[in-house]
Amino acid sequence: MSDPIIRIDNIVKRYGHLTVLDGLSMEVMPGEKLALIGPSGSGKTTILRILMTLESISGGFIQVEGEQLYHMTKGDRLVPADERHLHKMREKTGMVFQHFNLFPHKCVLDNVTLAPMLTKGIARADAERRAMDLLDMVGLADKAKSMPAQLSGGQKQRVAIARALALSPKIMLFDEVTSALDPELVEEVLNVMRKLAEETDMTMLLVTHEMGFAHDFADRVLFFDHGKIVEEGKPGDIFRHPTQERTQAFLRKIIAAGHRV
Amino acid sequence: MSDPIIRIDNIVKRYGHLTVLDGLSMEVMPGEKLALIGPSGSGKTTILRILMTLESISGGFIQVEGEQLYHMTKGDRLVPADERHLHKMREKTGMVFQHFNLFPHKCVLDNVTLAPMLTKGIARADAERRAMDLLDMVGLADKAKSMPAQLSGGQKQRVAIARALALSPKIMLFDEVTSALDPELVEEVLNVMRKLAEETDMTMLLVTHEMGFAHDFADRVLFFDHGKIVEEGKPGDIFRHPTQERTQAFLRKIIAAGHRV
Amino acid sequence: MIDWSGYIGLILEGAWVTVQLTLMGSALALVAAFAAGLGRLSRFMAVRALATTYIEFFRGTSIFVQLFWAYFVLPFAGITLTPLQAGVLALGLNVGAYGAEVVRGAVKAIGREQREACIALNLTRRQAMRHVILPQALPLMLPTFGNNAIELLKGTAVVSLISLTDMTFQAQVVRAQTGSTLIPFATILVLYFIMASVISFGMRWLERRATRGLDGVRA
Amino acid sequence: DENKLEELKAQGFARIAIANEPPFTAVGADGKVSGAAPDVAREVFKRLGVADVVASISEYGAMIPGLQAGRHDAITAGLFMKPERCSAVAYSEPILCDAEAFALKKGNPLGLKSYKDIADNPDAKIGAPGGGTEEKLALEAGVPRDRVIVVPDGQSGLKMLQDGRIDVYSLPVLSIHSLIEKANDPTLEVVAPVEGAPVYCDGAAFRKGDESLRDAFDVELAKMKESGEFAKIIEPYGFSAKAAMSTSREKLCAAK
Amino acid sequence: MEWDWEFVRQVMPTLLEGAKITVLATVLGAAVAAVLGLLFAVVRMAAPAPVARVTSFAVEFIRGTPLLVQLYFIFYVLPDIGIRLPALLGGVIGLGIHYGTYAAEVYRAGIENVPRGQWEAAKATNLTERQTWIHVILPQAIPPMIPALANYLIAMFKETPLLSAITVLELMNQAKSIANSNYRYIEPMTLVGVFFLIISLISVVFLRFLEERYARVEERR
Ligand SMILES: Nc1ncnc2c1ncn2[C@@H]1O[C@H](COP(=O)(O)OP(=O)(O)OP(=O)(O)O)[C@@H](O)[C@H]1O
Ligand SMILES: Nc1ncnc2c1ncn2[C@@H]1O[C@H](COP(=O)(O)OP(=O)(O)OP(=O)(O)O)[C@@H](O)[C@H]1O
Ligand SMILES: [Mg+2]
Ligand SMILES: [Mg+2]
Repeated sequence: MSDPIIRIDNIVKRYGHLTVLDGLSMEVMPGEKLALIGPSGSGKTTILRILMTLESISGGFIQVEGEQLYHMTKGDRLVPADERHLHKMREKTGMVFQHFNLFPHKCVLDNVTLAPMLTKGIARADAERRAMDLLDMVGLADKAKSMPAQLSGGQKQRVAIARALALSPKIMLFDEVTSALDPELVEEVLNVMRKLAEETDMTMLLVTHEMGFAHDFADRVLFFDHGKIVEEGKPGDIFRHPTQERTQAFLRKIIAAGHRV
Repeated sequence: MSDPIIRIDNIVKRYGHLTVLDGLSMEVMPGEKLALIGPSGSGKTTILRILMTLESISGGFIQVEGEQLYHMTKGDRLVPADERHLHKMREKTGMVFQHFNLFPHKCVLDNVTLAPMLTKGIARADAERRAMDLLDMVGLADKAKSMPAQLSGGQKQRVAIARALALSPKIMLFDEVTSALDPELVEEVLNVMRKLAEETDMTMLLVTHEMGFAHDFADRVLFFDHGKIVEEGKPGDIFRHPTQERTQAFLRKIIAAGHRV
Repeated sequence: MIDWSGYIGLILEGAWVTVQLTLMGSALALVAAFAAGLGRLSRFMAVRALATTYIEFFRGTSIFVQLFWAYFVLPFAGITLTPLQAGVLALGLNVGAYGAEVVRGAVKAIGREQREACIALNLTRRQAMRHVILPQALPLMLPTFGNNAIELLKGTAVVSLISLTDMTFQAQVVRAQTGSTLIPFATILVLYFIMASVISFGMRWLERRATRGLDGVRA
Repeated sequence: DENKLEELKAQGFARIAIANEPPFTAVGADGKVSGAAPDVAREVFKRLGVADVVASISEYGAMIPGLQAGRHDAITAGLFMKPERCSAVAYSEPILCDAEAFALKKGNPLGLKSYKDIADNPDAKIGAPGGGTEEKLALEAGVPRDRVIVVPDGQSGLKMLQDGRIDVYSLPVLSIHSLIEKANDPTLEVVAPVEGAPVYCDGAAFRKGDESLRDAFDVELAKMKESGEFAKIIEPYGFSAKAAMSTSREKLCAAK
Repeated sequence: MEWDWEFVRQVMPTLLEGAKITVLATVLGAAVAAVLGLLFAVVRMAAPAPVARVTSFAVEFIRGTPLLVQLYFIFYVLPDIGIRLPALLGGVIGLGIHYGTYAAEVYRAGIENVPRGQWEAAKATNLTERQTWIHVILPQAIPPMIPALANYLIAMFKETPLLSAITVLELMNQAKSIANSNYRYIEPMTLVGVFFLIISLISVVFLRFLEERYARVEERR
C-alpha cells in the first residue's frame, strides 16, 4: 500500500475565541474519493479551505505528498511557509466553490485558459486546445465564447470544474457544488462529477448534503460534528447502520426533509 | 357544493414581449389546499403574485369570494380597480415569501402586530395578545423580543407565517417558503404548515419543489408548464401515474436530483 | 457702447484655461488615485502609511489652503510654479486623494470570492490584481470618477482666487471693465454646465463600453 | 540682486502685478492691458532695455506676498506708499497720486464726509478693498471691524452700494469716478476728496534687494518727468503729473 | 521669510472669530441641505412627470456649476429682482442649495436600496402607501444614509472659504485680511490649514464611528 497523499495531523483552527477544528487528524490515500458530511457549522468547509490555503491554521501539521503544506525547513528547523512555498504547494490542489466564482469579465474559454497561461506559461494555442477538451468533457464546448452571465447555474458550475481541472491538480476539493443550483440543474453537474470519479485517478474530497450522491460517489464517508470526525466508513455502512447517536440524528433529519439516501 | 372562493378566468400576463401566463383559467374551492408544481419559469410565482396584487394583469378576470379583484363596476361598466378597491380586496389574502421579507428594523412581536394595528386599528394590547398566540402556535413565543437578524432562517420563516396569519386572511399563499433554508431547518417550517393545514379551514395555495410535502399537504396538485396548467389531479395520481409527457420528464429529473416523492 | 463680442472672447480665453486645468488636473488625479488607492492596499506597512498620509492630508485640508500653499508658500522652499502649474498640482492632488478612496473601494468590492478563486488557481497577487480584480473594479469606479471630474471642473473656479486667468477670473475682469454683473456670470454658468454635461456624457459612454458583456453580473 | 536688470533684459520682459481697478488698470475688449500704471511701467522698462512687460492681475492683498515669493518683478498697481509698506518693499519715486473718495447715495443721506463721520454713526457701513489703504484708514478712524465690509472688487462694491448693503464705498478719487461713470447711475454721488484723508501716491514696488533695479527705474522715470513724456501718459487717465512731481518717496515713506 | 510665533499669538483671536463664522455657516448650510435634499429627492421620485423633469434639470444644473459662481449670482444678481439677502444668509442658502442637490442623490440611493421585498411585504400585509413609507421604508432607508450625508457635511465645511467672495468674514477671509494688512501669508494660511486638518481628522474618526454604527443596521437585512 502506498503512502497517503494527504496527512492531516492534529490541526487546530480558531476564529477568535471560537475553536472550529479541534485537533483533527486524518489521512487520504492517492486516488481516494472522500465525502465529508455533517451538520451546518461542523467545519467541513473549513477543512477544505485550509487544504486550499485560503485560511491559515492555528496549530498542527499538514503534509501533501510527503511535503509540509504550512511549514518549510530552514536549516534544521520547521518555520512557517512563505508565499513562495505556498505557491509551489498550491499546484497540487484545485477547488470548486459553492458559488462557482467564475471571472465574470472573461468568456468561458478565457476562464479556463487564464491560469494555465499565467501560472505555467503555456502558450495560448496549447492552453486553448486543452481547454476545449475539458469543456467538451463537461459538455460545454459550444459555450466557449459565452460570458458567464449568459449561463445557467449548472453550466457555470461545470465551467468552474473545467477551470479547476485545467491546472491538472492531483487533489480536487468540492464544497457543496450543487447547493446553489435549482433542483433541476443539479443532475447535470453530478453527472460530470460521476464521470470524473470514474475516469481519473485524482484524489477527491467532496462536501455535500446530497446523501444519495455521496453514497454513489465516495469510497469513504466522514461524518463531521463540532470540528471532529465522529464516524467514518464505507458509505453503505454509514448510511444504513450508523453507530453514533449524532450520525443517526443527522440522517433522520435529512431524510425527513425530503432527501433520498 | 359551495361556490369557488377564487375563480381565475382566462388571464394573460406579459412582460414586454414575453407572455408568462397565456389564457390561464382555474377555480379554487373554499378550504382547498392546492400545490402548484412545475419547472422553473413556468409561471407559478407569477400567479401567486397576481393574486396578491403585487403584479398587474394584461388581460382576463379574477374573482375572489365572488368579487372582481382587478376590476370594479362603475355605473354598469367594469373599470380597472382603484387603489381603494385593491386595498379592500387585499384583506382576504395573505402571502409568505421565499425570502421571508421580515421588517428588519422591528422586533418579532412588532413584525406581527404592525399590520393589524395599522390596517384594522386594533389596540396594541389586543394585537399583542393575538400575536403571542400566533407566535406560540409557530413555536416562537420566547423570541418575541428578538430582532429578525438574530433568528435562523427557519425561525424567520415561521415569524413570516405568523405575521401573515395575524390579519386572519381567508386565503394564504406560500411561494417556495422552504427553498432558501438550510436542509436541516426545512422540517420545522413544514411542521408548522402541516399543523396549519389540519387545524384551519383556510384556503391555501402552495408553490413548492418539495414533492414529498406537496404529496402529504395538498388536496389537489396543479402541474404548470409555460404558463399553462398541463395536468392536475389528486397528489397520489399525479405523482405515481402522470399522464403527460412533460410531467413525467419533470418528475424523473427531480427524483434523479435526490428528492423523495 | 460695450464691445460684447470682444469681452465674450475674453471669457472664452478663460474657458480654454479652465479646460486645460480640468484635463491636466484629471490626468494627475487619475495617476495619484491609482498610486495611492493601490498603495493603501499594499502588504507593506510603509507604503500604506505613505498613501494614507497623502489621502488624509489632501482630503483633510481645504482646496483653498492647498492652492495658497502651492502658490505662495512653495516658492519659499525654492519651488516656484506658474499659476497654471500650481493650479494643476493642487487640484490634481486634491481630487486624486478622493479618487484613491474610490479605487480602494472598488477593488475591495470585488469580493473575497474572486480573490479566493485566484488563490485556488494559483495566480500570484500581481496576476490576480492585473487580470481579475482591476478589470472588474474599473467599471465600478467610472461613475464616481465622472463625478470627481466634475468636482474638479468646478474646483477650477477657485483658482481665480490665486489670479489664474480661468473662466471665472475673466468674468470678474469683464465685470470690472463693463460694469455688468449679470451677463458675464450667466455666460460662465452656462459654459460650466456645458462642460459638466460633456464630462458626464463621456463617462456614461465609457461605462457602457466597459460593462459590455457583463450584463447581469452585478444584479 | 545686483544683476536683476541684466536678467530682465536677457529674458526680454518684466513681470508686473496690476490690479483689476480702472483707471489704474484697464483691460480692453481685445484683452490688451493698459491703464495709467502699466503704461508708465511699460515705457520705463522699454527705456531700460526691457522690451515688454507681462502683466498679471492680482488682488491687492496678494501683491506684496507675490513679490516676495518671486512671482512678480514689480508691482505697478496704485499700491500707495505708506511707512509699513516702504519697509516691506523698495518703492520707486512717486508715479500716480490720488486722494480718497466716497461713493454714496444721492444727497448723502447720512452726511458722511470723513472716515471719522462713519465711525461716529453707528448705522453707517463702509465697503473697502481688503488690505487696501481705505480699510486701514477706516479702522484707524475708529470704525469697528464689523462695519468695515471687505469688498472683493470695485464692481462688487458699487453693486453693494446700489443694493443698500453698504452706505459708503471708499476708493481713490479716480477709481470712484471711473466706476460711477460706467455705472451711469443717477442715484449715486461722489464725495471727493474725503476730509482729513491724506493725498497718497503710489510708486513701482520692487523686492527688497532689488534696489539697483529700482534705482535704474528711478533714473529713467525722472527723465520722463523732466521731458513731459510722463504727463502725456497719465493725464489722459485723469491723473495729475504735477502732484506726483511735487512730492517724493522720502516724504511719503516718512509720513505718519 | 520665517515663522513668527509672536505674530501667531497676535492673530489667533481674530482667526478664532472667523472660525466661529465658518462653523456657523456649515451647520446652518447643512440643515438647509438636508431638508432641500429630501424635497428634491421626493419630487423627482414622486411628483408628476413635468414637475419631476424640471426639478431634475435644475438639480443637474446646480450640480454641474461651481458654487463660487452661484454665490456671486445670489449675492450680486438677485438684488436686481428685489431679493437682497444678508451676506451670511446668502451664503447659507447657496451652500444649502448646492449641497442639497448632493443630498438628494444620497436620499434616492438610500430609498432605492430598501429591497423590493419590503414594499411587497407591506402590500401583502395590506399597509397603505403612506403607512409603508413611514413605518417600513424610511426607517430602513435613513440610517444607512447617515455616513454619506455626514461626508457631504465635511465637504461643505471645507468649501466655506468661498463665502469670502460675498464678504462673509469667515476663517479664510479673516486670514486673508490679516495677511493683507501685515504682508505675511505663511502664518495665517498655515494656521487655517492646520485648523481645517484638525477638524477633518476629528470628523474622520466621527465618520468611522457613524459608518460602523449604521453599517451594522444595514447588515441586519
Ligand atoms: N471567517 C470566519 N470568522 C469566524 N467564524 C467563522 C468564519 N468562517 C467560518 N466560521 C465558523 O466556523 C464554523 C465552521 O464553519 P464551516 O463553514 O466550516 O461549517 P460547514 O460545516 O461548512 O457548514 P455548512 O454546512 O453550513 O457549510 C462555523 O461555526 C462558522 O460560523
Ligand atoms: N419582473 C419581470 N420582468 C420580466 N420577466 C419576468 C419578471 N418576473 C418574472 N418574469 C418571467 O416570467 C416567467 C415566469 O416566472 P415565475 O417567477 O412565475 O416562474 P416560477 O414558475 O415561479 O419559477 P421558479 O420555480 O424558478 O420560481 C419567467 O420566464 C421569468 O423570467
Ligand atoms: Mg460549508
Ligand atoms: Mg417562483
